[in-house]
Amino acid sequence: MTIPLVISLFIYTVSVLLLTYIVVRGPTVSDKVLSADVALYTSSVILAITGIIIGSEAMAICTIILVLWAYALDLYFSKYLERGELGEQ
Amino acid sequence: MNNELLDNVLLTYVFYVLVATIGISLYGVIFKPHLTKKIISITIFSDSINLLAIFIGYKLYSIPPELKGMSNINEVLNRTVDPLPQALVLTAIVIGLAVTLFLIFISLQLFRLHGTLDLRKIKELRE
Amino acid sequence: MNSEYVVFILSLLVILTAIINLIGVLGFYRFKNFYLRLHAATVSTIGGAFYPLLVLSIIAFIEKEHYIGVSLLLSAFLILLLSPTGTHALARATYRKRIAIPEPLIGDKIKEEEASS
Amino acid sequence: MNKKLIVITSIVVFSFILAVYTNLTESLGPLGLDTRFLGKLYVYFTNHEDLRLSTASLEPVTAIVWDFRGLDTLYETTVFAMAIIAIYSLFRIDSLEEKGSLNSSFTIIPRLVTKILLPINIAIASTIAFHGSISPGGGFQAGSILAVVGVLFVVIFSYYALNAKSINPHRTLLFMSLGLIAIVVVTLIPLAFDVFFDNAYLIQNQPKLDSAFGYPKRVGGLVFGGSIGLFNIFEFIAVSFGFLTAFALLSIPEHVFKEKLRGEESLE
Repeated sequence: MTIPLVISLFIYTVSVLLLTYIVVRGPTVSDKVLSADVALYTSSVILAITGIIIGSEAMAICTIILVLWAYALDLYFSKYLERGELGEQ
Repeated sequence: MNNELLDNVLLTYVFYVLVATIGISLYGVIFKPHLTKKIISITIFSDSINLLAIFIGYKLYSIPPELKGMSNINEVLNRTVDPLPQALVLTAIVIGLAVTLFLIFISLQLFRLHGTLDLRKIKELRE
Repeated sequence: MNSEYVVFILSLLVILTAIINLIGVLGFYRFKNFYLRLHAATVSTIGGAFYPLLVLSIIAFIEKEHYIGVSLLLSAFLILLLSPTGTHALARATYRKRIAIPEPLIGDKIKEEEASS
Repeated sequence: MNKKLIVITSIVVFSFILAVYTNLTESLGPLGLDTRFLGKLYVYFTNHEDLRLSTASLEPVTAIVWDFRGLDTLYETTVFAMAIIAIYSLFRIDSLEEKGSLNSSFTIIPRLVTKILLPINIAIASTIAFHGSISPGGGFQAGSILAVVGVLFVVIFSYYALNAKSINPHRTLLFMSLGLIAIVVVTLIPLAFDVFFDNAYLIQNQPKLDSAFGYPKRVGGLVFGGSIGLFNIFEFIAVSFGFLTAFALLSIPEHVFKEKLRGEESLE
């Protein structure tokens, strides 16, 4: 069970590194936010695989937190683009 | 190179990379003129320090300090990591968060007062 | 049936989803503009993050770690719910601020709505 | 060649050479080979078979934070509360009540999904808070999850909508203080028992052999964790309302502050 999970852990790490390059460079600012979003979802999968391998419950909870904050990042950025401020209508 | 020596080299490599990260973030805190970049550097600095503290408690081929899945307590005691640095870091993360929050609000107020966060321009404005 | 073989086959499926995720990430480099990259992001999140979390939660249930299994199932459900919504809001804001130009444009519903209202 | 790339590459290569060198000459000592005695002691007493000697929590990190180091997280949460109070005094405004409509710039999809998400989010946060006695940092994690609710509500609707639900920084600061006071009260109840009965210890879950009073370690076969369970629940309340205060202050519209700052300048 462990060996295929470790292999998939490596593949996921490679894709997070590739996404980090887009986050730094990305042509437009929307691309940066989109790739940061995908990187957060992917790293939640990395946390889940690590939690399964070492049997830790705290890591499984952290996946939920990462997903929620990725969604908050999306909404915050699109509100900032449209209105220029957080609290306005 | 046998397996244990390779693991030790990788562990020590992480240690030196952390030291280098701390140096780079200190450079950012001191020399970058923009306040937001200073705050980002402080965040990276505190996170690297926390990781270094976790790293001190780490032991090669170890398990989390729980009884779950183990037969008796002696097996856990032989293979566990040190739980004390983890508890200290749990405290340090929250205090770092409080400091970051306070710095962000102060810089927001400064932005509303002066219209910029560049320290060189703020210095010109004050004169 | 022995449960170890089931877990092994399920963890092979996780490798498959990891490859799907990598293909989606390569799409970020290959596609030309933002609206086309949304497709790559969908491949990466649904194929590369929703399905492995589902498979991993099944593995956790087989190994009788119920707390991990429930929390992974919950986060898989949240990804299924939240990822398309966030991408929708992001794409709409990007279009209305004209940050990226939609290159192969067939129809434009947003412009029609704004013209009618 | 790019100058930054050269610097980063040289740092990576140099630290790798340094790592190989220190391991071949063994000049850094035995790194990562042994656990300290104090750490082993903590793990031993956390998992002790005798219930009077073990801590109530099954997790050593939680036991250290709340018991062995003497209410460490209370002081840490107090530092967080001090930061929130400092922000509150920095952003002081007399009348924060501004009525507004529930209009939103978003389409129906994010509004509906966020409305579905809010009860799920509160359920997740309270689950983690009640589970906090056997997972490290339970109360703080739960508070930071519940803070997402505040952010999403402000972003989807507006600050005025938050006011229409009668949530403003004055009230959230009050609830944060109540949470902190509740932690102190939970600590002081055994001391009050000590006045009337024998030998009640101030921090209940530390190793103790003879005491007349203690919080229950197990409720109906489930691990409750003595005072740690109560502490985590009240810390959850304090941290989540602290975050809500910060986000509510952050989302006050900018023109309010601009008018206020300009008014002060004209007075001087």
